[in-house]
Amino acid sequence: METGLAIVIGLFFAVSVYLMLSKQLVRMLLGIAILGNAVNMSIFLNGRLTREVPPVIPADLYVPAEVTANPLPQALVLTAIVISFSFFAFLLVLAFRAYQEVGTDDVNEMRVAEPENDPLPPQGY
Amino acid sequence: MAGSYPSVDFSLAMNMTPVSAADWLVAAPVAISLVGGSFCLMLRKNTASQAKLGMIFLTLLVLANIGLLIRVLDKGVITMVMGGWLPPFGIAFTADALGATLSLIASIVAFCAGLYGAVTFDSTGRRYGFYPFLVLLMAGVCGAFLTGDVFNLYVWFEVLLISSYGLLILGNERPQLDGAVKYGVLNLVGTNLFLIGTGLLYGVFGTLNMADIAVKVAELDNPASGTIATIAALYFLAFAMKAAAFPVNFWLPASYHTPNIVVSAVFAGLLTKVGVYALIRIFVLILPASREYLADVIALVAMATMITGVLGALAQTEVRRMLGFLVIAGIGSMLSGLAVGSTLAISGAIFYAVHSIVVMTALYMAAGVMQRMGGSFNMRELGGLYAASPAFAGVFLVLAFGVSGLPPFSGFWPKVMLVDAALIDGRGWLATAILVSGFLTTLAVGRVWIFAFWRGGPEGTPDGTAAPAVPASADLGSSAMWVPIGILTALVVFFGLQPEWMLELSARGASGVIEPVGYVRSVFGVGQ
Amino acid sequence: MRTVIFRTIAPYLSALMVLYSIFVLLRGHNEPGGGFIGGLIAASALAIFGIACGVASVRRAMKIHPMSLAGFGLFIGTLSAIPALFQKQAFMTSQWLEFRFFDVDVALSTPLVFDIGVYFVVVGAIGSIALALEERESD
Amino acid sequence: MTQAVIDTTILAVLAPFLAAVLAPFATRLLKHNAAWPLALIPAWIFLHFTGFIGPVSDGETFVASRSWAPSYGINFSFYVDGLSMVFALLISGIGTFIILYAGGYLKGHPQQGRFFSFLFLFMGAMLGLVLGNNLITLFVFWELTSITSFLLIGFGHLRAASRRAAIQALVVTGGGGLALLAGFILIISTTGQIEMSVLLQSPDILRDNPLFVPIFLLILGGAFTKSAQFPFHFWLPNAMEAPTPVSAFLHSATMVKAGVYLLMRVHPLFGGTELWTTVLPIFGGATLLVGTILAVRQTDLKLMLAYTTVASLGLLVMLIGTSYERALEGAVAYLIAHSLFKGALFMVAGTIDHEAGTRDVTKLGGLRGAMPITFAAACLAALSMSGLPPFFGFIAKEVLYYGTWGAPNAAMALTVTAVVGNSLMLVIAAAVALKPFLGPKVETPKHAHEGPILLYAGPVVLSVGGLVMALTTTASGDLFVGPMLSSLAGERTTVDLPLIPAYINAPLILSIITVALGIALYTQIDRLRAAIAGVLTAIGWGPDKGFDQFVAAIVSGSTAFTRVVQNGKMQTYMILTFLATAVAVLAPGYLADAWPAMPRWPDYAFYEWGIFLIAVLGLIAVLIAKTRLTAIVSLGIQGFAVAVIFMLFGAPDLAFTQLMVETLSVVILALVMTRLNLMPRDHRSTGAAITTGAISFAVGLGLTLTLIAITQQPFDRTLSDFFTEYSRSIAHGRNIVNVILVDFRGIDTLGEIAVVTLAGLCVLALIRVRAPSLKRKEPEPVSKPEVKQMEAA
Amino acid sequence: MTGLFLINVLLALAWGAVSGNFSVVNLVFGFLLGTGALYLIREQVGTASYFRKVGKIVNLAATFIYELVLSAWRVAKIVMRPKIELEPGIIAYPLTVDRDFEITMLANLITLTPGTLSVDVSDDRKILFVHCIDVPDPAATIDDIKNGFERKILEAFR
Amino acid sequence: MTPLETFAGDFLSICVHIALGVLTISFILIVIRTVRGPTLPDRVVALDMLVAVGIGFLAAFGVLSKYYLYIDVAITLGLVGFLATVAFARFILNRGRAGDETIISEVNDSIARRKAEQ
Amino acid sequence: MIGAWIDIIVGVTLVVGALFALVASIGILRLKDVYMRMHAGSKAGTLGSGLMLLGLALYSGEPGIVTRAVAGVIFFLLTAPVAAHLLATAAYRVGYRPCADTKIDAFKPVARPNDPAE
Ligand code: NA
Ligand code: NA
Repeated sequence: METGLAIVIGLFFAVSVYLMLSKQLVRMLLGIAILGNAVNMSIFLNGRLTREVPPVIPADLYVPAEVTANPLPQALVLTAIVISFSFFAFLLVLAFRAYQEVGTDDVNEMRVAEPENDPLPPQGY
Repeated sequence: MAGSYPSVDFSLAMNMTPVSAADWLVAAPVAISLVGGSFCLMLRKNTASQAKLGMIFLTLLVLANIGLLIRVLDKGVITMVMGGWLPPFGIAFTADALGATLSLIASIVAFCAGLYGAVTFDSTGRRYGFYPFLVLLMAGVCGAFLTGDVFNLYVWFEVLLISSYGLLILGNERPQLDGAVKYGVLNLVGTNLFLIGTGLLYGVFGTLNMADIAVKVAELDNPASGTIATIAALYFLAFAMKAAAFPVNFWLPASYHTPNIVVSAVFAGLLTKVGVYALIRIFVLILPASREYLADVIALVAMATMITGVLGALAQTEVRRMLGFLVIAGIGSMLSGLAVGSTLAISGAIFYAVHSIVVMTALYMAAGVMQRMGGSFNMRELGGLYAASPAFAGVFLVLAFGVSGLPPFSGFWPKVMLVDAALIDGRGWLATAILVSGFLTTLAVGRVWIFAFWRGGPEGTPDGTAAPAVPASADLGSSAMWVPIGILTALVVFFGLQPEWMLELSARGASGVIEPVGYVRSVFGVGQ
Repeated sequence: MRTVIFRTIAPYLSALMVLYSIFVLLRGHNEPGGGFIGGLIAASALAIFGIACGVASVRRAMKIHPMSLAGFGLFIGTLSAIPALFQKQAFMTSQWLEFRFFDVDVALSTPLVFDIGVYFVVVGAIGSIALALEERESD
Repeated sequence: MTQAVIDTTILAVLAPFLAAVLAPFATRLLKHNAAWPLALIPAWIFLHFTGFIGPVSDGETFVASRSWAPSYGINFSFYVDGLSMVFALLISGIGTFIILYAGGYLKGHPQQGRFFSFLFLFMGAMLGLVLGNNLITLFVFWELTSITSFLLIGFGHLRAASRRAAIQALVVTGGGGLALLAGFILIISTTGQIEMSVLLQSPDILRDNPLFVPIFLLILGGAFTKSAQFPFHFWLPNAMEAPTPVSAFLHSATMVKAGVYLLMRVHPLFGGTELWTTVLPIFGGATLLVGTILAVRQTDLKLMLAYTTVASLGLLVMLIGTSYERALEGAVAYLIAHSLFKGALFMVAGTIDHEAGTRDVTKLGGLRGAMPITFAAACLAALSMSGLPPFFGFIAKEVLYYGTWGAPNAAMALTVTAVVGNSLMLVIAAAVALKPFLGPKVETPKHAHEGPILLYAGPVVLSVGGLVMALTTTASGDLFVGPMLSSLAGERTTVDLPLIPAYINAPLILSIITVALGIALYTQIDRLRAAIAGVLTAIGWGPDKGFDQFVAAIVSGSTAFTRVVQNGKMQTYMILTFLATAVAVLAPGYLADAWPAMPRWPDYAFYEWGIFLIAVLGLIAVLIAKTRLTAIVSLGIQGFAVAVIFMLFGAPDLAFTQLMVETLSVVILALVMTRLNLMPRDHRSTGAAITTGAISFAVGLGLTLTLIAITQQPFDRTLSDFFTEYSRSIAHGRNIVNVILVDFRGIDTLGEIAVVTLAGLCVLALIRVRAPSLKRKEPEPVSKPEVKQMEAA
Repeated sequence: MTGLFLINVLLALAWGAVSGNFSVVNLVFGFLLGTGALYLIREQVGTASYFRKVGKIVNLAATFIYELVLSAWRVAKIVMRPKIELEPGIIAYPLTVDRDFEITMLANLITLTPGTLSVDVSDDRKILFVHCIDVPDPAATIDDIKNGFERKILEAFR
Repeated sequence: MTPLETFAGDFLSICVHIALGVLTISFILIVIRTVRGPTLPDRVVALDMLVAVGIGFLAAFGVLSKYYLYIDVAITLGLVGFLATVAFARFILNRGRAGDETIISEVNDSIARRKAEQ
Repeated sequence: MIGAWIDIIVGVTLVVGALFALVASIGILRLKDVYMRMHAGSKAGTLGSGLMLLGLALYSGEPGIVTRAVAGVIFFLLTAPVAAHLLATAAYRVGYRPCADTKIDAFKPVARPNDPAE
């Protein structure tokens, strides 16, 4: 059962990497968003798949009557989702501010911190 | 529903032995940082008391870390499983000599940065978070050093990372934003690789506790087989990115010179070293077979990192950018210890990490003073600093020799240990690279010295004369700037003259990860 | 975006969403939900309110700055881990206070406090982001 | 050795460091007269070491040791034998007068206190070096001499030449030091011994070592650079940028002899091997000739002396390289003699410079009347240097000729080299010591007269010392040369140094030839100088120039290299990063041939396939989106599909959160994008698309294969079973995921909310703070009237 | 009216809080209890009309649900036609209601019902612009709304 | 188990599957519209619709799995779908007024289409 | 007995709801301009998903689920028209033209008074 999702996840990874290899910052950000999903799904998949049964104990029981979906990866993914969302929000605003101040969203042309025509270091003594 | 629960044997799930308040020292660094950070946040409008409060919590943090280290040295590895659950179910915080030492040094650096930042950050910088970022950064750093759970390690890495983002962009100058884009994206990719690896590790072993994984890996027939090796490779890549090892070091030179100088100082001291720490923790404690499997790759990376670092440093005109490359060179040295993997090598790497934390932070802070004195970070525009302040020149010189690994300063001992370990391991090239990178480092910092300090003034000053003194910045007299530099420089000298403490600590740290019996026993109790 | 229709209905929707978010928060321990999702819903409510009625009115309504709220959330989240110290238990060991109140079982616990902390953090931080962006939009 | 002596010896080594701290205060208090009390410290050290003379000459050796870094086997350990004792005496003895001299020479200099400090630091380092027993301790002091020398050479730092000389010395000697360190570490790691005294007890310990050659070469690297052997000699003359006391102390009498000291020290371990007797004489001889020839060319007094120092060092190395006992004896004697006369001559040169205002020998003359004491001292020292009786230099030369003449290999070559070198040294001695004083008085920049006692005490005492040692030749032999030679030989050896040769032998004849040749050459000195200058101009290159080229090449090479690897282009960084990722996920599996088994066709329900399809369609939509706006909307689709996938596999909380987060992401994207004016297309050339596509595919493939391989294995659900078991019964929660989040793994969540909080603060800091430098600019792409208009909407 | 409703909701929440149970059932129960409480104090706070209007509101709701189903069905029929031939248009609907709350409600109800979609309200709040998917006779459409939702809203809320 | 109950059970099962199938087809149609556009508002409408269909899918899935707690997810979905649409509407308005190239060119295309059809 | 009938009703509800959703999707695909597509989305879509949600509530038989489902449906009914309105007005004001079949346009003089007549 896991194989199919593994392939889908692989596609997610591939697409996210392809987008992150773009020159345009916004496309890179889209890639990062997809990367987050890919990573989250891969953690989820690593805990193996169980159909439908949520890891919630029915109100009248103390332990679930049947095998539930693996709760631990879900908790991990929840944490990871939140974190990657926070990062995404930050990077997005950062991209926007960088675009505003640097004037481009082509990452190869963002050369303020590492200017292109940097003078040679001083020679002599 | 209360009272109607079936009787449960709590002892099957929870640790029933009382936990002493002293054991809470394991959690204290993180707790103090979080409480401190949140306090600062709640006071965001009141920037003056924010600084005071931040310093109070940073002081507490240092004290807690001192207490923790003393206790670790006294009792050996100590573990507390959060929430009182039995390991490996709850998240274990395990303090061993390695973690406690690094945690202490890091907190000292943060304390120094807090003091220094009081001068370099105006009230806007404080309102928009210098102290919360710094204090919460320490939650991430200390958490990473102390946690015994791989996923939790990821979480602290992220805390650290997002704090660093905040620190990096404080001020919003154009180079900062540009640098932050590169720093941000590349580091995020790094943490994601780490997370992928962690997920895969969980998929293989069904557990996240480091000690538990270490035991399970050791039980495998082929502990560096296909999937494990893939995980190891991913981890290596991820932490190599964090540590800024070649060829994934780009983010560091692209960003470290852009923020407020105290931020650069904190970054140079702490960020990459957490990556190195993680490499040691993961590859020596958990996946030793994979470390051996990757040893040649690591050695190659180490060499390339050292050389890239020093060559990069030599290619710079700007002091901060040069220092960034020196950080990278230092990482290469630490990686060489990992490549060798013997007790000596790992303790060398640990010692080097401590040295590098102290000396790089101090150097960036010194660069800040240079800028205030000479009006620039650019070697061409600097000059006459020796005459301006001989005391400061002396401090810089100590740091410069320290970073070059010259005796009798802190960098010397780990270099000797690493060279020794590499030679014993038959890796002459690695030893050569360590020595050559030290040599070229001397040249690089020596150039700064001769241009900025010895030369009479900026480029173009006639030979043999001193340029008119640059009007000193008003803040130069502030002890808040001198005290931190003084503390760190004193450490550089102290570790150089009296290396025994650090030698012993790093040896204990190294043997603690190489022979993880004590670690595992501490996590699972003596019974297992 | 401040059309009559939207402006009229947005406060109700926001109130409803906040209500729903609290509901989601409080039931999280037993059903899907919890502080994080609750917080996101509440933050969405702030965003809607802000888009429809302007950020200034949200800020007036909230009284305290969302970032301080987030700080408070983090604070009580951390604080909830401390009581265990006095019970000689490990950091974050949950403490339960259960009692019957007018024939209803009430369970106050540190995990609940913690989850509320999470809620505040998310409302504060995400709300702060949304409002800040919205504010820039209309400055 | 009693505890008190041990303690005092260690104190003696550390005393100069203490003095270095005191010196600035003393100088502030007493001005230049601080030299007097300060000189008491080296004098006391000298006295302390004289206490060893007796026992050492009786063949005793001493080890004083204090634990330093015991966990690494490093002790603060000192070894006193003939070799180190003589060096310690030279350092402290000459040092005493150097301090006095410095008091006079730098009188009134604002940084005189600092200068004293540096000198004392150096003195301590040098003492530690020669006495150091523990290899690491020895190395520490070795490097300290380089560092202090750097500071002293750069004392006149406002001059570029001074800075250049300082960094040059640091680079050359520091670089050599690294080789030495490597050599030492190899010794430690292969023999397990770290104390020199222990190593010396088993002299064959290294000869049988498989790493003998590298160890030897590395140690040679250290010694040759420090002792300015050709082709590393160039830094030493440049070091004459330092004030004269420094030249006298470091660059003639002591530091430059450190390399020679080291060779002498390790002679019992390496000496006599083929490598040793081949390499050392060649380099030593070459250095001797190069040094003397270049010395003749100079007109600056200090430079002339500096080149002869190079030559002398070459001579010493050559002699040591023979491993022939008489040659070693000659080396020892010459070393002592050289320290005395060269120290004196440097001080004389300094005094002349100080008083007359120039050091150019062609512009000096007739000073004898104005500076009689200095002239006398100069004469004595020059005679010793010339190898004329009755000076110790003569004795030394006799013995060394004896050594070369009788050397087992290449005796003729050695002898000829020595004769030529010595005769040229005579020329220089005459030029330095006689030329400025004799002849008609020449007008000098300053009106010359005798300096204060501080200036002439040193030259007088040292030059007289050369005479006294010769006159008390038996005692000199028994107390100094003999013990020192014993150290070299590795066994107790006595010497017999004749002041007057008993009969006419080869050395005497060689001496006569030397003197004759020297006088002949001196008469032709101007022509000689011109000839050498002509040759050198014709060659046009030397290692000194090479150094500049080396530094320039390193800097520009580094720049070129760095511009390639750190090219400032984010895309390059990303490509390399993901290339590394692709390797990381594919290579281990490929190497281990550990691909997963062929999976079965997965048994999904049609709606599950449908959701997968939507996810993939969403991805493709993002990918092919022509505009970023379309891409954002499409992003919503894949996010939505991911949420549904979570739901299908029993994760309502995840689906819940994913939906919220995905929507808020889109909302924030939309909020942010309102302000962005973007290029609508993804510019990627076909080639770039193929490359980046291949990398992406490789990453995806590798991770898919890994995931399949892992999920094909059985899974250990212990952790989740535990959580399921106790979620309700102990943790009072039915939603296991939530209980994990707030209780079982609550600390993860604690970190997570810290991240969220910080992200909020980060965004605030990004949006609210405007950089001071950017405040004036109006960068908004949206023009103001339009904003107003949409407010009205 | 609105204030009362909010008070009622607050009462419901208060109930939920004291009962320690925030299940929907409990809140609804709390809401009902709150309504009862308000009823008891109707003379003091003037809630009498509140209960009179409930009937009208129920009437409105019923109309709405009917219209909604009808609307969905019509749209279904339209889109399933082999060839879609429609005469869409945006008409200006002159509003009778003038309170924001009523305008909003009317506009939303119009959107949810067949073939009409409120695009916007004019700045003077006199005209509602309605997009109709098929409007051969604008006047008839306007009449439908006038006599349908708008009248019922006036009845329910005035 | 009465025959009616048996039938009802089977009927429900079939209906659930039919519903899921129909919804899956709807999803795909909506995705097609999203990809095809041609304008940004078209895509937003499609996304909004996707959310609506998603709610139905959740309901059907709840019946299929008998886990009713998915209903909360559905409610939330309704909530956030609205949010996204509002954000996009706002985006379109502000960007369009600011003269965003993409939107202007889409508008021009819509004018061209209108002209072409007349 | 009751259960069986409930099953059947639920089944029918689900299928009908799904069909409405499908119809809406087809509408989104087939209708000519964005304004007409909005009709499909905000009516058929809402009705379809609402219906299915009520089906789930009915099926569960738990009062808590029913109230939540009803609350959810009310929520959609409150939000869907607002979203449609915002999107429509934004699209129109920015200048997205309705299709050529749109003969009557009373909004244009108000929303885009400066546009030339077409
Ligand atoms: Na609990
Ligand atoms: Na909707």
